[in-house]
Amino acid sequence: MARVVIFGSLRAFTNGEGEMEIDAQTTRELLRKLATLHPALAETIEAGVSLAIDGEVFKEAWFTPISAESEVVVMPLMVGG
Amino acid sequence: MKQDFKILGTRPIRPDGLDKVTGKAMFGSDKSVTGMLHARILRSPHAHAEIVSIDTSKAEALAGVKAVITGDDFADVENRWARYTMQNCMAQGRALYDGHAVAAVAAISKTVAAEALKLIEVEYKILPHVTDVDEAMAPGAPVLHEGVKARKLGDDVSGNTVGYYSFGHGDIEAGFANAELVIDRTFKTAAVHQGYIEPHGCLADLGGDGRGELWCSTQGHYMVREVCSEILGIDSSQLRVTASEIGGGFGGKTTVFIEPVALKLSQKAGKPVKLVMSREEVFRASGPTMSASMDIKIGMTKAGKITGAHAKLRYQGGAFPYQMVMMGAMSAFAAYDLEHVQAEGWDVMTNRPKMISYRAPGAPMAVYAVESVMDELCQKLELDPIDTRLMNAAREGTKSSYGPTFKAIGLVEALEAAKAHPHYSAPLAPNTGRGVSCGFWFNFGGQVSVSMAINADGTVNLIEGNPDIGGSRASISMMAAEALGIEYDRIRTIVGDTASVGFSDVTDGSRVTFAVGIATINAANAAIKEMCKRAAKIWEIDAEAVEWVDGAAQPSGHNAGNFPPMSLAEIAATSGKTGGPIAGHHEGAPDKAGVSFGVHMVDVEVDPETGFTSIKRYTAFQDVGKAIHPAYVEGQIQGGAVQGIGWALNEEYIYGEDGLLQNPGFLDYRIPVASDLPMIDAVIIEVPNPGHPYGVRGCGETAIVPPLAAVSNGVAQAIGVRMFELPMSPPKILKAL
Amino acid sequence: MRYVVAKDSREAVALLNTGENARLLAGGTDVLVQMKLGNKAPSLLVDIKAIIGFSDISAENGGFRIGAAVSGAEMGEHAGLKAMWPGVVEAVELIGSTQVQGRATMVGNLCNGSPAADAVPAMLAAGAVARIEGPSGTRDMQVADLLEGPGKTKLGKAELISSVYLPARPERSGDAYLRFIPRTEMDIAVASAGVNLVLDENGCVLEATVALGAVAPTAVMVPNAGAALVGSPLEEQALEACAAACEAACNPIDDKRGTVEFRTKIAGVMATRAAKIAYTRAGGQL
Amino acid sequence: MSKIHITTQVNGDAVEFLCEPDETLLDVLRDRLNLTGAKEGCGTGDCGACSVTLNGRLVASCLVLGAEVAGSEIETVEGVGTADALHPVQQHLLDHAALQCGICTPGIIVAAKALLLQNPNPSEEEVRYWLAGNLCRCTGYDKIIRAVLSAAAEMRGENA
Repeated sequence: MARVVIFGSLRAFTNGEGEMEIDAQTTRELLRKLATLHPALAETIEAGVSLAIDGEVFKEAWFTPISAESEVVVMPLMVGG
Repeated sequence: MKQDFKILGTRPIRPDGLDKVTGKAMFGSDKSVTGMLHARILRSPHAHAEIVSIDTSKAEALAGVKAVITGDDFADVENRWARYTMQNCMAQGRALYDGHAVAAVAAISKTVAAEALKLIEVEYKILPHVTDVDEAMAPGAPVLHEGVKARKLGDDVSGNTVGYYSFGHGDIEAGFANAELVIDRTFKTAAVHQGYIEPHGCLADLGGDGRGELWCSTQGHYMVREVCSEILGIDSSQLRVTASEIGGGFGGKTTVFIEPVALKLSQKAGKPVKLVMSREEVFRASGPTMSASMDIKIGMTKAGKITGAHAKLRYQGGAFPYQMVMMGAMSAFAAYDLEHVQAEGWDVMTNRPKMISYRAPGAPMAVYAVESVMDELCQKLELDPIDTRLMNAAREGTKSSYGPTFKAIGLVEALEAAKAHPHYSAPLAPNTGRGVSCGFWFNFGGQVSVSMAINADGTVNLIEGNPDIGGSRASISMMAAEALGIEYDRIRTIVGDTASVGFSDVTDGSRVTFAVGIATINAANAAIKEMCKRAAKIWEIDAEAVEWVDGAAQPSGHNAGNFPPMSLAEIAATSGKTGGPIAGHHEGAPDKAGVSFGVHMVDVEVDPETGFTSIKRYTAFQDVGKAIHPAYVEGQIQGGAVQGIGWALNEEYIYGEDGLLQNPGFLDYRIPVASDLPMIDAVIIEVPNPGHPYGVRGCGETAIVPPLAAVSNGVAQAIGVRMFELPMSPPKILKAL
Repeated sequence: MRYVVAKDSREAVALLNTGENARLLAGGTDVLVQMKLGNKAPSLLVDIKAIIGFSDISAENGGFRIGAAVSGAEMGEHAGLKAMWPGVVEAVELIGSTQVQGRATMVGNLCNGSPAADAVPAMLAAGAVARIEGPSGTRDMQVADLLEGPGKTKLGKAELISSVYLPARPERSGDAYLRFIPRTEMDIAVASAGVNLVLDENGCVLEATVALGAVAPTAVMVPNAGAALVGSPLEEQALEACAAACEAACNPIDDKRGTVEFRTKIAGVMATRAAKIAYTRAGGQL
Repeated sequence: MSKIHITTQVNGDAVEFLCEPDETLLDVLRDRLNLTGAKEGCGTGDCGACSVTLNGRLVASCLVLGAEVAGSEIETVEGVGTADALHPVQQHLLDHAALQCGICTPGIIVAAKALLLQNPNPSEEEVRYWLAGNLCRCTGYDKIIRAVLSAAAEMRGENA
């Protein structure tokens, strides 16, 4: 089970829950399960999010493998200049 | 990770250099075709007004006018972000800021087009406007767009508040309770423009058959294609976009301002249309970045340990919804290893041009505020600013304030280099102060495509899809040469148009050398694999028994066979007989871009009688992972530092009570000139990024983050008074004295 | 719009007198900018650069006459002029970039009527005299008497300035011009001062003229500031009195380039600093 | 509006063109003579990207009318050097990596060449003030100043 961390303001859509465990092999599976678990988050996920998996930031990648020991931080989609 | 490089770290001449020093290079406004028309845009003279009616009949009747368009010529777009982009290019119903486009003309000459603009009659009904972030966020402010307020926000903020973000961990109140000194300050920074010297320019040709050609100055021609085809309702395959040479972008060319207008005019007139912004239009209707109002509270022990940190960032981003304050909230405390931290941010709309990214968008202002408070804490507690930052510095394993746990990073190395540098111990003259600041940027990977062809004469053509904004064709050629094991000048790298190579994201996030580099290395490896196969065929041995060493195929060991190495040129020469052309390509979306930290140090002198600040000495330290072409890496660091100096001292969007921009030109929008500056000493630190085969991190953006606070901290020491507002223009400093 | 090259000043005056919206073109560094920005749309541009004498710097009665089409760069390259009126030359050389210097003229700077024009306070301090050609002939007028208000001079209908005369000067004299700008170059003066001094044999100020720019509707002479310096070897007290007189003479506006408070304070600072330079140039020892 | 016929010399070649009375030299060079090396960054003389020399004098071509240049000698970046015979300023800008986007480069080259003709041994400060009207947003000027100083040294026969 990967440890999923929801960043501050997104917790408004998870009833204040900041951390949870989700069983997923890939980022896509994790995001699907997250959206099912917390339907209020679905809109944000649909609009695009970035994920930090064990410290590395992944932008819009569905099939990045996630291990049971992984820490996944869900963040808004990042942009640059 | 590869360590022994032959080409990386050298300083060859860039492939496009000759064209750029002889005037041959073609930029956005340099292309012309026979029969083309010239276009001009009519812009709102009001900060906020309902467009009651537009009468274009007199303009259309003028001899030489071939097409006139208004917002009515654009059909609705389903995707709301594309719709905002379209409405920013051409107002529909309401003009939302001074300079907002309301109509456009294509005519046989620039003179006729300018004449036609004067004949367009627009009836405006002036509406209340707001340009200040705190006023726009307050309940009761004129609201730019209804129904876009960020979810879950209460009535204490207005409908202009389109985003709310919060990052952090721990319990900040507990953190502050443990502090021996808590400082809580409010800061303001002005909106600043990217200030590229090349105004936006394009040449559009959209035929009646729905096929189009577009030449334009952009940071991403695939982005232009996607956005324009969506706005114009055509298939993206039918619109071929070619990126011209780009005369600076810094984030400001990661969207479109004029391209849909030129395409629509071309479609209506049935002729190619050239559209180039004037400098005044660039200032009034492109860019800028956000202005900010920020509260920063940091608690510290007497020994210098940060016990708690809290940031509240309110960013003003202009006339349409946007999402950028989160980058500020994520960056604010990224340099520190904190147990109790929270950074919150609000995105706010106003009657100003819609913001677009500017180099490390959102980070410089937040870090300015945080690093100012850090400096004040050090000053009050009589602590060394570098030692204190070292004590709190983020390092490998630190759980960052924005969530992820850092891998290998180079902040400690940069701080140690700064501390050991002779600049830090040099004596200071009277009226002079020395400021230090950290800075940070994430860096991105993103989508990328590279196609490489091995020619029969042993040379290599490489096509990539990212506009070369500051020498990337050189660094990409170098990585290709390194990977293939051949000389740099045997490779020609070009930026392909949207029909010649696969999709690539915009040139942003300091991603090009990183992402295109990975794709280039992978493309080279694919070509190498094929070349090994050809050698194996020629030698009649197993392909697995061939390896690639120093630019040549060779048997992997004595058992594999006894053949002399066969060079790339030799394999290429016979490729027609061994199975046809040899190529390699790679398409992907690499991540693991590797964050980058920098530390800047500046000596400033303030004239106590005039408040004039001059930069006397500047040294910038930055972890870049691996510098492919060190001269261009230094150039990125130097350029970023100077943009930050401009932000700190003189650059600002000045609005009057009437909501009109007062300084839309380089005369009164004051970017630094050569005589304002000393040499900028760039010190490259190399802590390899584990996410790249050569250790590369992006380097372009971090450099603009530290200078704001470094300069401000220097001024604080020079005059004994701390400034809480940027720019620190002479009238403000003199008033504070 | 028509473009006409005038052969002589009589033709130029006649063209100005046609009733068209005519503007003169010498260096063009202001009128072409105004046209580009849409602030001015003349129907006739009269180029005066080909008129004989208009491009000359000539010695006259111990002073120098500077033609209306002489560029800043040409003034800066004229050793005799620079030696005699260094303050005026440096004021002209501060207008714009090197590129602008190649074209911009001192007379054009005067005719624009900008309160912030760099050349004007230096010309006022120098006692410069403008030669005016018009429908009723030629006349001379003190530059100080020409100033009217922002964008305005007292030139009559169809009149033009053909040259400016900088008079001969006595021994032990020196002038200087300083301006404050937010950067080191490329800005419009926020406040400026021209100072012209004549010293006696003991190094005391015999005559002093102080003029300020960008702090009133026109550049202004400040007789009290000059008087404060007379009789002094430029000691601190005299300089403070000079600065105070300058501040008292200020009537600036608040705008994007500076506040009333800032411009007022800086005017005094610029005047005292310029006075010190002028004093040294006149042979005084600070 | 009737056009004006002008005969003049650009980069050593005799040229003639027709222009509108209000057309700038920059527009003429770019639109009528297809010399797009000079760039329009501002159109108001503030950025220096359009620098050319007019009878040997450095000017902003956006602040000169096409109609004014009859019988003149104009030099643009296209006339400064050729691919096989670059001017030292061009070569040193390349060697020092003193350009990033390259839009200001033509103006810098024309301006720096003009400086070195009249002052073969400028100080760093003199180079900085001479080039103050040539805005560069990419480089922070450091490498440009170094390149001009080392081009000057080479032209004086030092460090050749």
